[in-house]
Amino acid sequence: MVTTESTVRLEATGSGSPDEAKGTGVGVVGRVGGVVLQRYALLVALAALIAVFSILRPESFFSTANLTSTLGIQASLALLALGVTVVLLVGEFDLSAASVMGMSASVVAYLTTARDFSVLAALGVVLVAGLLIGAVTSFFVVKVGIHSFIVTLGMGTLVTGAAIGLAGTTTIGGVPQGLTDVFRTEILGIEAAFFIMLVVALIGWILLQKMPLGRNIFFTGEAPTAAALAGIRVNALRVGSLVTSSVLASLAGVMLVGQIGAASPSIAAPYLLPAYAAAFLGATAFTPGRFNVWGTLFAVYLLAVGTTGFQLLGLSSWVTDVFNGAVLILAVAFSRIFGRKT
Amino acid sequence: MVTTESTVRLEATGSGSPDEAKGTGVGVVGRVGGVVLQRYALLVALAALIAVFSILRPESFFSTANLTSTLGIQASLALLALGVTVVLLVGEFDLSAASVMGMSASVVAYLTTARDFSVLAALGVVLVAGLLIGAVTSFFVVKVGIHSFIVTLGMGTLVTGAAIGLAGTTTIGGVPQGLTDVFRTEILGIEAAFFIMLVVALIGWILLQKMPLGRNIFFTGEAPTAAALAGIRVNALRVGSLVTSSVLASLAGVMLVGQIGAASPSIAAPYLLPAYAAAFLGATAFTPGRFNVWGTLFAVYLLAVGTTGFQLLGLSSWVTDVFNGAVLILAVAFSRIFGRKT
Amino acid sequence: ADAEEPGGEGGGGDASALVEEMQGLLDEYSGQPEFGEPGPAFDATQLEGRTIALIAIDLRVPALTEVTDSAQDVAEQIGLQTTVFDGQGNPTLVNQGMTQAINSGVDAIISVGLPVQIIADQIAAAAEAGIPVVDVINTPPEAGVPGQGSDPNVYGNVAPDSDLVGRLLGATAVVETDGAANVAIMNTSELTVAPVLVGGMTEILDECEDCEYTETDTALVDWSTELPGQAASVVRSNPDLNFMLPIYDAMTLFASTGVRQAGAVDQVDMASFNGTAAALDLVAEGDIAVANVAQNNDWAAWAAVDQALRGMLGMDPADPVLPVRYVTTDDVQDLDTSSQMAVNEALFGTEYRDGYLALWGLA
Amino acid sequence: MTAAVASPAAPPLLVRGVGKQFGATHALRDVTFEVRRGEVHALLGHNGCGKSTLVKIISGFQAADSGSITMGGLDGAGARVGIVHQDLGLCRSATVVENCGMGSFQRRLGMINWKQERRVVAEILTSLGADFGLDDIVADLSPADKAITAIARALKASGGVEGLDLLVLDEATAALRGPDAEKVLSAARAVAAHGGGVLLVTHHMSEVLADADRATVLASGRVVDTVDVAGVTEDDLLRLIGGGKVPPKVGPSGRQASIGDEVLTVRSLTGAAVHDLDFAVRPGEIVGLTGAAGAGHDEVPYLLCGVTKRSVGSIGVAGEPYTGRSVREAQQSGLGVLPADRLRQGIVPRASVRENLSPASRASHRTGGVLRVQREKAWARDICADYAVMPPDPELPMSALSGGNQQKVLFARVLEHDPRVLVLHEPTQGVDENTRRALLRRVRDLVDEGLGVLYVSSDAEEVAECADRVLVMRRGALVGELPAGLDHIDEIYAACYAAGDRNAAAPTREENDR
Ligand SMILES: Nc1ncnc2c1ncn2[C@@H]1O[C@H](COP(=O)(O)OP(=O)(O)OP(=O)(O)O)[C@@H](O)[C@H]1O
Ligand SMILES: Nc1ncnc2c1ncn2[C@@H]1O[C@H](COP(=O)(O)OP(=O)(O)OP(=O)(O)O)[C@@H](O)[C@H]1O
Ligand SMILES: [Mg+2]
Ligand SMILES: [Mg+2]
Repeated sequence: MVTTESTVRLEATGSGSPDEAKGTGVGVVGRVGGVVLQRYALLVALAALIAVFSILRPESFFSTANLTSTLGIQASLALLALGVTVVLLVGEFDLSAASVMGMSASVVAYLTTARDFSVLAALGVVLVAGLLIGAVTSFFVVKVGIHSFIVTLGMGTLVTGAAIGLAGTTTIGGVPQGLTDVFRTEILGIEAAFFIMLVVALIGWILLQKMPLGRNIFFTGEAPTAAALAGIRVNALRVGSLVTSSVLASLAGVMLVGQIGAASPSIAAPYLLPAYAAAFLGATAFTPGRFNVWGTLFAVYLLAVGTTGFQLLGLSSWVTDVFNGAVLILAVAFSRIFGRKT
Repeated sequence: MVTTESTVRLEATGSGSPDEAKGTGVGVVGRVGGVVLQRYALLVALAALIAVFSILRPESFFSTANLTSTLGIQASLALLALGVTVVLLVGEFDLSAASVMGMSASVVAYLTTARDFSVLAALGVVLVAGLLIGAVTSFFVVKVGIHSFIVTLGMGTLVTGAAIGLAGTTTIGGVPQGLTDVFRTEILGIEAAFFIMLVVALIGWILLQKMPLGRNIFFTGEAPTAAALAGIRVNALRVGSLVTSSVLASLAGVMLVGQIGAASPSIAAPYLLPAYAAAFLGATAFTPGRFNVWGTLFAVYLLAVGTTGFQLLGLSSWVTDVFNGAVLILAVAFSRIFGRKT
Repeated sequence: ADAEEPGGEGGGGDASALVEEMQGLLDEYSGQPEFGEPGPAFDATQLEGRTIALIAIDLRVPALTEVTDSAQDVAEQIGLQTTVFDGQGNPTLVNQGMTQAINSGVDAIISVGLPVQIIADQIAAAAEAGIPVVDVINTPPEAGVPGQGSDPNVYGNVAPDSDLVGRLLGATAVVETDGAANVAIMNTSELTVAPVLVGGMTEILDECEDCEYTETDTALVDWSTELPGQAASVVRSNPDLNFMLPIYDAMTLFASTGVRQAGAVDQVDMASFNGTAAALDLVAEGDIAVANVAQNNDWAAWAAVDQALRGMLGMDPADPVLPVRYVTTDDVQDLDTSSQMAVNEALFGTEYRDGYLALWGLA
Repeated sequence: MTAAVASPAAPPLLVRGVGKQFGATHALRDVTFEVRRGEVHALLGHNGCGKSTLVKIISGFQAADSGSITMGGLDGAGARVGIVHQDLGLCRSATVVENCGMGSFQRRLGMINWKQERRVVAEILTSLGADFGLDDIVADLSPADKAITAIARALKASGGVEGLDLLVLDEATAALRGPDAEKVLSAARAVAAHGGGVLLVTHHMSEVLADADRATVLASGRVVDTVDVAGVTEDDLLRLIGGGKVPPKVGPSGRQASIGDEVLTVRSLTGAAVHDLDFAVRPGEIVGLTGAAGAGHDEVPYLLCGVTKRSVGSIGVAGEPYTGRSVREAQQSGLGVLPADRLRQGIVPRASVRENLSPASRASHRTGGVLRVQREKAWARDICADYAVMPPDPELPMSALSGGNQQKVLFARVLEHDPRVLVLHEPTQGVDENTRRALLRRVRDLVDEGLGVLYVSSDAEEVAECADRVLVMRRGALVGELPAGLDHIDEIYAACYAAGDRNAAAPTREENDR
């Protein structure tokens, strides 16, 4: 059946009473202002956060070193978040992304150290693994017709288990310099990982926002039946998006082990929720209401700057947690309130 | 806008080609058989698993002690999963449930030990806290109109942070016997916690499956616009479901600390995914295609029996992971394939 | 079990002799540890105003919070500044914290529980920048080698002797079962100290002829969900089981729940490591948990600051080994377990603080 | 808005000075009229004139900005009102009986009284002449059965035909014609006969002329006039609706189809509810395809474009063999399809009108694979003006348009991509009569230039009116080819509903499962 509706929607299913949501009082000027504000809210928030922390901690926060290192260090999370953005756009979830990332990182570390694989061979193995995982997932999601939430939940457990079976639970260090150099070499003072991620983002931007493909994926996510009847190959796009997410997660794992120089299968678990947070937060900017590449990217750095800033202020970590949670909700809320259209 | 469609759907958005989903070859008998098989697949699977492990480990697995202790041990997870079932039914997600559970467990431990609160007073505090958290979440979801996925993601971080701020990170033990007795006292050899959970499940079953309320929640999740047009108070139901989930999570936390006798704010984090796994797996049984109380409950125990069985076989934990992941996917897949209608 | 290379004496084979020997080992660590100077004295006043960066893998881990908080207090007390960075369990954040500390030119870094593999490069960079890095309660200590058992570029290490802890726990099982221990070791192999700790246990249990042991492995994140069921299963699949050794206290809390639910309170005892208040409560009850090897995270903090001070002064690192104390139900009967600090002070006294201050020329 | 309980003598519905604004759009302005007891009152107007908005205000789903709505109960108690909303408002994944209970479950000890529910629903369904089961999933029902389910729900919620004060039908017959529509309309007449009032929103003037007593016409949110139906003709009504201008009817071309190669050749097409279908469409002709509910004609478009897999048969487009595996392939070979179910198969609600006009699979505004958005915007503005889409802003989300305007956008989408042969499936449902004529005019012009059209509809009259020849299907097979024209409508109906065959042609459950 191509009958059921999309699963991932940005808006809640019915926001307030129908009347309230209309913002009847806002004139055209106010609305245009609101839309612009919404569109670039993330940029403004990022600038504001940087300014605030720079004033509060001029010596440590606003150092070039700090900024450039942040750019590099968040690159693998950004890569994961980009993959997540693609599946969200097509109306699915991928909860196995972080497991795939951890699998990939630890298997690369294991193969290059304990098994004398060349860096390239190890890379090939994990990217193919990522591809296969994505393919199996999409078989169950697209062919069998199970909700992606549950398939990827199971797949995540399975993949982590398999990675532990192969590479063990311990953190494996000492990966070859050939691998680390790729990601750590500095260009203009910024780690190469950042530029690699940027290239992926650029390709993603062109494919998703400049080419018809992106609109097809969006239509598939929003109204699969209508999309299918408009001649869009919805199933191919759903498979493609799930596989892309998996491969990007795998690449993110390679980047992580390249940057950190060590990995264990569970190393990437803490990245899952931030990646989703970034994708959802990013959907409030640039093309509000839709998951988009630049939005995700800026959101990754916005959240990173927030976290680092709070750390540098020396606040207890629980305060940071409370702030991070509140900021996430409020950022999305403001963007939504400002951007409300008829 | 009350216009957008539901967010949580059991089926993937378009499963295979329309023809394949029709099973034109299957006669009426075959179909009825399939439906019955699907309806009770979970029970059959549970019986099969118990049989297999009983044969493999007759002395240890099929002991009354094993069965009764499993019933008690899983009670708090079951409670959490019941709350999750309610939000899924109304078409939302609650990712903060495990955080609320951990908050509740640790705050009860903290208040009854460090602050000399009576058990009842502490219980009151955390249940009210659960209620408030649910209320704030639903404000952002229902009033402001943000996707519940992102609101509860932020809320989870916030709640854990706040719990750490109050109770600290340390595992607090030595909770009053008055508390532990409530849940640990054995009735017919089974811990009271199980029966408390069972009472909640029964109430849930009556409300959700016997009373109009449950249908209304289901309609709200499946077709919010239609439901609203039919005069169902969709927003009230969405608020109610989100609050219920939060309060049940809080209750699950109380049960957890009562059973274990100690708690820390992060104690419940690992329960989140199993709770969702159970709800989705449970939706394949009894009233296939709909999240339902008994399905969730049986799924909790099915997954537990699997894990216990593997532990008794002495397999490495990664093998258990791989099996659990695969079983989850395959169980849902089989149920879907058998249950295919029209 | 093969008693190929027994601990000290020739190793008779008589169970009671072994029990006695083990009791001796336990007795040796039963008293309140005395402060022994870990290295030569020096004048810390010259370091006033310097900055120590404390970077923790995850401040949601209580032990790590305790170390961090205490180290902050100690540093403040002697006129040093501190910055704290919480990695929140996220390797990227940890890297960022290290990099930031190095970039902002702190004078020393105390790494609280960071897996050294994932910060190997930052440790090297710090060493290059002349910033001493101290590793605390993460890696089994080894005196006299670069890095003292931790990463070679680490300046100094501070941790309990994990092998000793393992042997003490193994000895507990032997003694409590009169030399006929049937033990389930509950491991979490991903933790850095786990192999050494478990190695210590098995070393002792291998010595004991009538002893047997099996091992389970549970991931850190699964402790709360899996350990109760795991413990219940282990008890049930082995009716002869009479002892359990979860490697950390936090595991004991969950495992004991499982034992209780399996109705094996009278059958199985357990002992573990850390000396946390919640676990000592269980030991005081005595029906399941019967003994504990306690460590003092406040002491660890003092020792870590001591290492950092030495590092800043360009001295040799001090002795990396932290003392532990063996306690049983009798020892903790009247213990005030309302706070971890109260437990620490009751078991370890406060003399070590004066000792360090004296060592630093401040008292 | 105030809702008051009126005295027994009060009319079932009194609308006084109701106004409603959405942003800059005035959906309703000072609307005043009443529905009397015992009358069927038609509410007419062009697409987007505010009919559904008024219905939503009557139902309490939306609040009016100004004015009042009063509903009078017969016995002085609250009025008993049944409402069928446009697009029916059903929960597709639930069963018929569940849907009928939505909002009005009978309880026993607080629990749903299923026995009672089933009895009441079964009774109502029987009285409506329904022949489907209580436990059928709504998604599996035919459009007609869905509409009947929606009406059954409205009747059930208000306690059945007797004692109903007001029944509101918002285009409940949009997807129905002939006997199917008749079932709905007879239910409406029954309500009026029992002393209730009926507010009938429809674009089908024949229904108004046959069944309504009075009609209120809206234009751009204002009441133009309320007239007695007895004294007016179809053209009078259309003039009121269209503000004076009434496009002429579009009939058969009357001339022989141009001699040319067939643009669509179908041989022994078999699959789903269809078997062994042979026919051809030549350039310059509109071929009508009709049948009763469940006759299989409405499965044909899906078989042609590859959404439903065929088991046997061949399709040729413009002489080229075409495998019929995907909609995309259909498009590439020049076969355009306008799907029937606008809401689920047509529009993408949250995407803009421009994006809906130009699903990327056919986006023509690109250079080297990259979309040229500025060009696309200008193009979309032109189209909106050309097709009189209201409001004419292509950047609005599709969901902000009224149903009829959404249909115009879909129409534009399929026509503007230069098909060689066009399959129109219920193409004008929900479109107002004047716009319908304009759209059909456009189709006819394209046909005159050489386009071939297959016009599939359950509405035999519509097919008879505008096609050049009519194919009739019954029980999955072609039963005849008839000349077009309303003069032949009786023959066409006879072919559709062969004597004694009405029940044999029971709808198959499969047919709408997509
Ligand atoms: N109860 C405890 N007492 C002391 N230290 C602990 C305790 N629990 C965890 N730790 C330490 O806290 C750190 C947190 O564990 P985590 O899983 O986050 O890191 P890891 O990647 O497992 O570390 P490693 O690679 O050293 O095993 C570990 O380094 C561990 O040594
Ligand atoms: N929620 C909304 N937001 C913005 N505009 C709306 C909304 N609902 C309706 N409108 C606008 O109000 C006007 C009236 O719409 P309505 O649906 O009442 O028309 P209608 O008469 O029912 O048309 P149709 O015959 O096509 O069904 C239209 O211009 C429509 O675009
Ligand atoms: Mg680890
Ligand atoms: Mg309408």
